[in-house]
Amino acid sequence: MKFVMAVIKPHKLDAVREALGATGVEGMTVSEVKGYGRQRGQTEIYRGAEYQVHFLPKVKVEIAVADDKVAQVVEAIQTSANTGKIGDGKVFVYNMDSAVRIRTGEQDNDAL
Amino acid sequence: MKFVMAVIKPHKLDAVREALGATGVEGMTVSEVKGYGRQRGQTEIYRGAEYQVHFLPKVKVEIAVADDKVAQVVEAIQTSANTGKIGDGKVFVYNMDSAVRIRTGEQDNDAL
Amino acid sequence: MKFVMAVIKPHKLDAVREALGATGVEGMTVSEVKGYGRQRGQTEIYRGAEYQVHFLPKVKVEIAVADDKVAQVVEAIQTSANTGKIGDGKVFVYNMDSAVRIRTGEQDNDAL
Amino acid sequence: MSKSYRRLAAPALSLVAVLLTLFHSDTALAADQLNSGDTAWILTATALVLFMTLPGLALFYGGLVQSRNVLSVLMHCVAIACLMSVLWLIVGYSLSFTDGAGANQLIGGFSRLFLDGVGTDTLAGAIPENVFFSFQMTFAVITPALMVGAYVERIKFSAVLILSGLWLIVVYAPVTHWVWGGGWLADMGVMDFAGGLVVHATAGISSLVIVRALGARHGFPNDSAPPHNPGMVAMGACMLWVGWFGFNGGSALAADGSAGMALTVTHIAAATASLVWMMIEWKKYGKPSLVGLVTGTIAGLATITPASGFVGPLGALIIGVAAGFVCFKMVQIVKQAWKLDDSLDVFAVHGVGGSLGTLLVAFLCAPEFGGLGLPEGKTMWDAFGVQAIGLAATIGWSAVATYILVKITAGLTSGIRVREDDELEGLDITAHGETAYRLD
Amino acid sequence: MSKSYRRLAAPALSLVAVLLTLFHSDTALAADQLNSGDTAWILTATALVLFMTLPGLALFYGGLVQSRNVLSVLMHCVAIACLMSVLWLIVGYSLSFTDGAGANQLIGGFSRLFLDGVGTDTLAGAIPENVFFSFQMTFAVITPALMVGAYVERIKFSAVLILSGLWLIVVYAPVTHWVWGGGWLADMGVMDFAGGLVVHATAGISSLVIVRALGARHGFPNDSAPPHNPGMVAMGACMLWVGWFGFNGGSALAADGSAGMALTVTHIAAATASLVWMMIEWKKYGKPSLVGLVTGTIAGLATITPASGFVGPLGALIIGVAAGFVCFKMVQIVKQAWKLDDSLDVFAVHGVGGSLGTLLVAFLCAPEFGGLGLPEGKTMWDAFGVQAIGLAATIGWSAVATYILVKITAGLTSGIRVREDDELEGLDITAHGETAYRLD
Amino acid sequence: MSKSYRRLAAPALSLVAVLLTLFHSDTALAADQLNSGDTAWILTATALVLFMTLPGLALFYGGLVQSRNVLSVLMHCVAIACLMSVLWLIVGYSLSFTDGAGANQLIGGFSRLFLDGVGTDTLAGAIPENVFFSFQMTFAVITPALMVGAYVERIKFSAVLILSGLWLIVVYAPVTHWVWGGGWLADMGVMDFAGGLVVHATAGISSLVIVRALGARHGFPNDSAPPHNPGMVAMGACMLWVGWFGFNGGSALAADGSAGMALTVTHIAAATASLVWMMIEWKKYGKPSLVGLVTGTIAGLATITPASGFVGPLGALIIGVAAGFVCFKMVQIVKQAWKLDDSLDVFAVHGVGGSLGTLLVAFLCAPEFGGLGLPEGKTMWDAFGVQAIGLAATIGWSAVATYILVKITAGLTSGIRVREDDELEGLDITAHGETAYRLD
Ligand SMILES: Nc1ncnc2c1ncn2[C@@H]1O[C@H](COP(=O)(O)OP(=O)(O)O)[C@@H](O)[C@H]1O
Ligand SMILES: Nc1ncnc2c1ncn2[C@@H]1O[C@H](COP(=O)(O)OP(=O)(O)O)[C@@H](O)[C@H]1O
Ligand SMILES: Nc1ncnc2c1ncn2[C@@H]1O[C@H](COP(=O)(O)OP(=O)(O)O)[C@@H](O)[C@H]1O
Repeated sequence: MKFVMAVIKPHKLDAVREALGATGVEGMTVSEVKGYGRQRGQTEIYRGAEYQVHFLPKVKVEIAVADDKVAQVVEAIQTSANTGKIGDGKVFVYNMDSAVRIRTGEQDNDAL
Repeated sequence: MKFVMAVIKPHKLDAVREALGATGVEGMTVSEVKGYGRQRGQTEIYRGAEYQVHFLPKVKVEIAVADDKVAQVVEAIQTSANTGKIGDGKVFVYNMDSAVRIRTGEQDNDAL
Repeated sequence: MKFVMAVIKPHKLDAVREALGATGVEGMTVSEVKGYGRQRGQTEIYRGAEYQVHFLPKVKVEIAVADDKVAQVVEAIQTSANTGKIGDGKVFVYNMDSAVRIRTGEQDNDAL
Repeated sequence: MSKSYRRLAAPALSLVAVLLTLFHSDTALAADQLNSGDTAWILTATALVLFMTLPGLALFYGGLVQSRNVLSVLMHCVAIACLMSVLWLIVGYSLSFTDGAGANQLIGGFSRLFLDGVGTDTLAGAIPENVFFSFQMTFAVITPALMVGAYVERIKFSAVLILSGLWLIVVYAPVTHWVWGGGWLADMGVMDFAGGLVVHATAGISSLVIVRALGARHGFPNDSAPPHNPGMVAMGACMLWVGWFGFNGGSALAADGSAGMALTVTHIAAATASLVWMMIEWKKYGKPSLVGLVTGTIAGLATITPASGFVGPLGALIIGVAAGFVCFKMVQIVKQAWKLDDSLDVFAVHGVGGSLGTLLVAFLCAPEFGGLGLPEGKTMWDAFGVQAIGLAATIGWSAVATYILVKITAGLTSGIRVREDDELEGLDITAHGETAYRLD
Repeated sequence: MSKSYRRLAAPALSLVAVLLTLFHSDTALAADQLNSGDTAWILTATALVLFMTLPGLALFYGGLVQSRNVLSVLMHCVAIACLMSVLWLIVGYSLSFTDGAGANQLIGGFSRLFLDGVGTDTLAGAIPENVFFSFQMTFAVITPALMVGAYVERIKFSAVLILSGLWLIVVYAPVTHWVWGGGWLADMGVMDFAGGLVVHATAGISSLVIVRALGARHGFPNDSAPPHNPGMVAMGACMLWVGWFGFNGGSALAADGSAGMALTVTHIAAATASLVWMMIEWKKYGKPSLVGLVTGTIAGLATITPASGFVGPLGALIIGVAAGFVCFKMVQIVKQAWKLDDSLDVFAVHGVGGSLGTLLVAFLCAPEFGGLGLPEGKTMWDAFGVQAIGLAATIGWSAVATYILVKITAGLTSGIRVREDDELEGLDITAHGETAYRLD
Repeated sequence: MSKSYRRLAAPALSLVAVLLTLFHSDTALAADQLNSGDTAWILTATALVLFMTLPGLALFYGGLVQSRNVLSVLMHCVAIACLMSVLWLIVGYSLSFTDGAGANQLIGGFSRLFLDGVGTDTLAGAIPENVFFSFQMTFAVITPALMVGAYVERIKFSAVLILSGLWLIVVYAPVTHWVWGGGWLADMGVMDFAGGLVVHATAGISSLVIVRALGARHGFPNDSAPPHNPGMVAMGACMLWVGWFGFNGGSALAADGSAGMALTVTHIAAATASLVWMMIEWKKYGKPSLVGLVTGTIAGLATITPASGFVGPLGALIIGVAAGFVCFKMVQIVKQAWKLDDSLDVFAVHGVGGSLGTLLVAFLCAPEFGGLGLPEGKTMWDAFGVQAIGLAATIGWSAVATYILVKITAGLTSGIRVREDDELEGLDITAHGETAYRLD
C-alpha cells in the first residue's frame, strides 16, 4: 500500500475530491496547512507597517491507496489541482506498511 | 522504528491518549483534520438552502514507536477508539528511518 | 528522496525557516499541532475548577528533500529549534517514493 | 427653526404629524419649544440606530459569508456609513427634508446644504434640528448598507462606494422626500412610520436589480459555502434588535406613549416572527437553527417597521406571524425558483418584509385589530389604496433608477465584478490586503 | 391609566413607591402626568436590559462552553427571549402587575391580558404603561435566560422552551407579584430594588433543582473542558455590565438622583467584586484570570441588584467585597463539595449573590452605613426579618415549583436530556444542524 | 448641592459654563432644578462611555495584538476599569472637581472623598451630582485604558495596575482640575469640550514615555506580527464610535441643541477622517484596509473631541481631513523615524489627534468657519495662545510625572517588563493562565 500526500491550493479541494472520487477513492483526510515555497508569501500592511507573511494557506490531502491505484490517484490530483500558476503544490508518495480499520479491525487493502 | 498515524473521532482522543499511556507511549502529536469516507458528510441547512458538508471533523494522532511496540500501539488505538459506528477511522503504519530529539540530539529509539 | 517531519515550539518557526533557507531548502509545509510528551501539559484554572490541558501547542514542519541533503536539513532544524528546554520537539525522517510538482508535472528531485 | 422648514414640517413628517396630532397632544408641541426629554430620547435613538449598522449589520452579514470575505463585508458597511454620512451632510438631508419649491412634490431643495442655517437653537418640532438631522442620517447610513447583503463576495470595492453614493442621492433622498419630507406620498397620507418604504422596500428591490447585473457567486447554488460564523450572525442580529428600538421607537420623535407603543410592537413582532421561523424549520427540516431563528427576527423587525406607530400588540402578533411565513417562503423562491443569488436575502427579508408591513398596516391600524386608528373619514380600503400606490411608486422608481446607476457604476469601474481569481482567493486579501483570523 | 391599575400602583411597585415618596418629590408624580425625561430614560433602560440578554448573556455563557455547543447556548438565549416576550404579553404581565382581587396577596389578575386596555396615553406613574410593560418584559426575558447556564451542553432544546415557558408563569409571575406587584411581600415592605429576589434568587435556586434532575455533563468533574473562548466571555460580561445600568438605574422608573445613585452603587459594587475575585485568584493560584475577573463583575452586579436603590457608595463597596468572597467560595462548594454540575455557576453567582444582597440591604440601607434610610420606625432587624422571610419564601416556592415543572417537562419531552452520543458530538450539530466556526 | 461645589461650578466646568451661558439659555439652569430630560441623557451617556471601554476599546486593542496576548489586553482594560472606578470614588473625583482652597489653581480638595455629602438630591447644575460623578468616572476609566495600547504584549500585569492607579491621581486628576475643575487653565478660558487635553493628550504623551522605558516588543520592527483579528478591531472601533456620542454629546451635560451639535460634528469628523485614511492607503499601497479605515475613525474622533462643542459641521469636515492626514503621517514617524514601539499607536492617534483638535478649535470655533463663536472680545489668536499654553502644560506635566511614576512602578515590581520567555510564549498563558481560542 502507498500513502499519498498532496499539498494543494485551498479552493481546489472540491475539484480534487471529485477527481479522486472518479478514480474510486472512497476516503481521504484533509487538513489546513501553511505553505512556503517559490510562490512568495504576501505582504500585508497595517497602519503603515509592512508585515511579511511568509506562509500561504494551503490544504493537505492524505490518501492511503492500494499499490495498483497509486499512479491513477497521483494523476487525478495533478490534473484536478492544476491551475498552471505558481504555488499549485506537490504530491508526495511513500510506502505504507499496514492499515487497520478501527471499526471492524479489517486489515490493509480491506481497510482503505 | 515505525510511525503510526491514526485518524479517529474527536471525542475519542482522551480515551486513545490514556490507552497509549498504558502501553508506555510517552509522546504523540495530534492535529485537527477533516475526514471523508463512507460515513457521509452532513447536510446543513441555512435559510432554506442545503449545504452539503463533505468533510467531518476528525483528529489525527501521530506516534513514532520502536519496532517491537508497533503491534501493541495499533491494538491500543483500535480498541480505545472503537465505537462500532461508521466513521471510527483508520490506523496507518509506515517505516521510519530515523528520529532525533531536538533538545538533546539523542537519536532513533532514544529520541522517542 | 526523504521526507523530514519536525515538531517544534511555535515561536521557533521563524528561526527554523531561516536555517532551512540557509541550507537551500526552498519549500516546506507547516501546520499547527498539539503535542504530548515529557513536557507535561499545563493546568488552567477557571472559576476554581482545574482543567488539565494535556496537549501543548506545537508546530509541525514537513520538508521533502533529496537524499544527499537530509543530514544537513536535520542538523539545521536541530540547531535552530533548540532552546535546551524540555518540549523542544523531534525530527523524524522517512523514505519517500516519489514526488510531483502539480503545476509542471516535474518528478521527484525536480519537484522539490 | 427657519421658516421654510417649519412650513414644511406639518406635511413633511407626515406620519409624525399624524401621530403628533392624534396621540401626542399632551406634550407642548405647538409652542415649538425644546423638550429635553424628547431630545434625550432622540439623541439616544441616534446612537442606537448607528449601532444597528456599526457593528450590528456588519456582524450579521459578516458571519454569513465565508471567512475569506468577512473583512470585506465589514469594510463595505463601515465605509458606506462614512460616505453616506458626509453625503447626507452635503446634500442628502437638504434634498430629503427641505421645501423643494416647484418640485416639492418630487424632491426637496438646497436650503440645508451643509446644514446651512442650523444653529444649536434651531428646532424641528420639540427637538433641535441637528438632532433630527443626525437621527435621519443614521437611516441614510443603514439603508444602502442593507444592500451589501446582495452583492457580497464578488463586487469591487470601488463599485460599492460609487453605487451607494449615487443611490443615496438618486433613490433614497427622493423617496424619503415623498414619504417623510412633504412630497406627493405624504400629501396622499401614506403611512410609513419608520421606513418600510423608505428603507426596506427601496433597499430590497434595488438589491434584486444589482444581483441581476452582477451575477451569482462562483458555485451558486449547488456549491455555496455555509455561513462561516453563525455566532457572529446571531450577535449582529441581537444588536440589530436592540438598535431597532431606536429606529422605530425614535421615529415617534418624542419620549412618550407613542414611542413606547412603537417599541412594544416592534419587540413583539420580532419575537413572534423568530418563533414562527424556528417552528417552520423544525417541522420542515427536523432541526431549528440559530441562523434561521435570527433571520426570523430580522424579518419581523423589517415588517413591523412601517406599521410600528400605528398598530397595537395584537397587530404586532399578526405581523410577526405573517413576516415569518412570507419571508421564509420568499427566501426559497428567490434562490430556488428565480435562481438569483441575492446572497444574504436582502430582498426576501427586507424588501418583502417592508412591503408586507406597508400593506398590512392599512388594516391592522384599525381599532378593530387593536390599532391606533385611521384619520377620520378614511376606510381601510382607502388606506390600502394609498399604501399600494406608495409601494408601487417606491418599487418602480427604485428599480429603474438602480438599473441605470448600476450601468453608470459599471462604466466608471470597468465592470463592478472582481476577477474570478480574486473571488476564489477571497476579497479580504485581494481587495483589502488583510487576513481575518490568525488564531494560532 | 386605568383605575384598577392606579389603585394597585402604590403597594405594587413597593420599592418604587417608597423611593418615589422619599426621594423623588421634586418631579410631578401626583398629577399622573407624563414626564418625557423619565420616559426617555426608561425607554433607554429597556434597550439596555434587552442588550443584557441579547447578546450580553448569550456571549457570556457561549464563551464558557465548548466550541461544539456554543451555538446551542446562543439559541437557548435568543429563543427564550422570544418566547418569554410573547408569553409576557399574553399573560405574564397581567399576572404580575394587575390586581388579583381575592387572590391578590398571591397573584395578579387577568385585566391586562394582551395589554388589554393600554393605549398610548395610559400612564404608569409618570411614564406610559407600555414603557413600563416593555421594561418589565426585559426582566422576564433575562431571568429564565440566566438558568441556561445551569443546563448547557446536555439538555434538549424542546425541554428548554417548555420548561422556561412554564417557569415564567408558575415561578416568575407570582414572585414578581409578591414583591413588585402588590402581593404579600410588598405589603410587608420587603426591599428588592431591581430583582435580588425576583430575578437572581428565583433563577439561582431553580438552577440547582434543574441540575439535580438533569445530571452532570459527561466527564464532570475531572474531565470537563475549559471555556472555549474567554474573550467572548469577557465581551458578554462587559455588555452585561453596561446593560445593568439600565437594569438597576431604570428600576427607579425615573431619571433623577435615585436612578443616578442606583447606577453609581451598581458600578462600584461591580468594580469592587471584580478586583476582589482577581486578588483571591492571584493569591490562591498565582495568576489572576480574565474569566475570574469578569465572574467577579457579575457576582458584584447580582449582589448589588436588590440593594441598588437603598444603599450609598460605602454600602456598595461593602457589598462588592462580600460578593467577591462569598460567591467565589460558593462556586467551589457547589462543584467540589456538592458535586453538582451547575455548569456556569448560576446558583453560586446569581442565586447566592442575589440572596446575599437581599439580606445585606437590611443593614446597609441604614444611614450609619451611608444608605438612604429605612422607613420611619423600622429597625435594621425588623427589616432583616422581612428580607429573610422574603428570601425563604422565594427560595421555597422556586424550588418546589421548579421541581414539579421539571417532572412535567420530562414527561412531555420523554426526558429532558439528549442522548449521550449527541452530547459527545455536540448540540450545535445534533440539535441545530450548524457548525460554529469555519475559519479557514 | 453643597455650597462649596456650587461656588466652584461656574469656573470649574469651564467649557460647560461657557456653553451654557452662550447657547443653553432656554433651559432653566439658574434655579438649580433637576431637569429629567438632561438627566436621562447623561445617564445614557454614562452607559455609552462605559461601553467605549468595555468592551469597545478592549476589542479594538485586543484584535490588534497576537492571539497569544489577546486575553491579556482584555484583562488590562477590564481591570483598569475596575481599579480606576474605585479610586475615582475614593479620591479622584474629589481632587478633580472640588475646591482645592489655596491650591485650587492646581488641584482640588478632599471634600468629596467617597462621595461624601452627595445624596440623591444633590444637584450639579440641572442633573444629580451622582450622575455627574458617574459620567466623569467613565472618563477616568477610559483614559488610563487608552494607554494599554502602548505597552501590550510585554508588560507585567502588576505594573499595569500600579502605574494606572498612580497615574490617575498624579496626572489625570490634576489636569482634569486645571481644565474642568476650576483650576488655572479653566480660569484662562481654555477650550476642551470633552477631553482633547484631559483625555487624549495626557494619555498620548504618557504612552510615549512608558514605551521608552519599557522597550520594544521582541521582533520589532521587522518581525512584528500582524493583527490577529481585524474583524475584532473593527467591532471595537464601531462600539467606540457609538459610545463617543455619549462622550462628546454627553459633555454638554444637557439634552439640547448643544449636545445635538456635539454629536453631529463628532460623527462627521469621524466619517471624514475614516474616508481620508482609506484614500491615503488606497493611493499609497494600492489597497484600502479595514484596519486603516477604522484607525481613521478613531483619529477623527480623538481630534474632534476638544472641539466638539465649539465647531459646526464645516469645522468638523476640516478637522476630519486634518485628523486623517496628520495622524496617518505620525503613525509612520513614530515607528519608522523614532523607532518607538508605541504598539497600537496611542500617541500618533490619540495624543496627536487630541492635540491637533485642541489647537484647531481656536480657529474653527469662529463663526467664519461655521463655529459657535468665541467669547466676546477674544480673537482667534488670543484663543490659540491659551490653547497652546494648555497643551504645553498638559504635555509637560504628563511627561514628567509619568516618567517618575514609571520609575516608581519599576521599583515596586522589580522591572515592569515580563521575562523574554514569557513574552514569547504569550501573556495569556504565562500571566493569566488562559488560552484564548479553543475552536475545535
Ligand atoms: N520541499 C517541500 N517539502 C514540503 N512541502 C513543500 C516543499 N516544497 C513546496 N512545498 C509545498 O508546496 C507548496 C507550493 O510550492 P511552491 O514552490 O510555492 O510552488 P509550486 O507548487 O508551483 O512549485 C508550498 O506552499 C508548500 O506547502
Ligand atoms: N483511504 C483513506 N486515506 C486516508 N484517510 C482515510 C481513508 N479512508 C478513510 N480515511 C479517514 O478515515 C475516516 C473514517 O473513514 P470512514 O470510511 O468514514 O469510516 P470507517 O472508519 O468506519 O471505515 C475518514 O473520515 C477519513 O478521515
Ligand atoms: N513518540 C512520539 N511520536 C510523535 N510525536 C512525539 C513523540 N514524542 C514526542 N513527540 C512530540 O514532540 C513534542 C516534544 O516532546 P517532549 O517529550 O515533550 O519533549 P522533548 O522534545 O524535550 O523530548 C511533543 O509535544 C510531541 O508533539
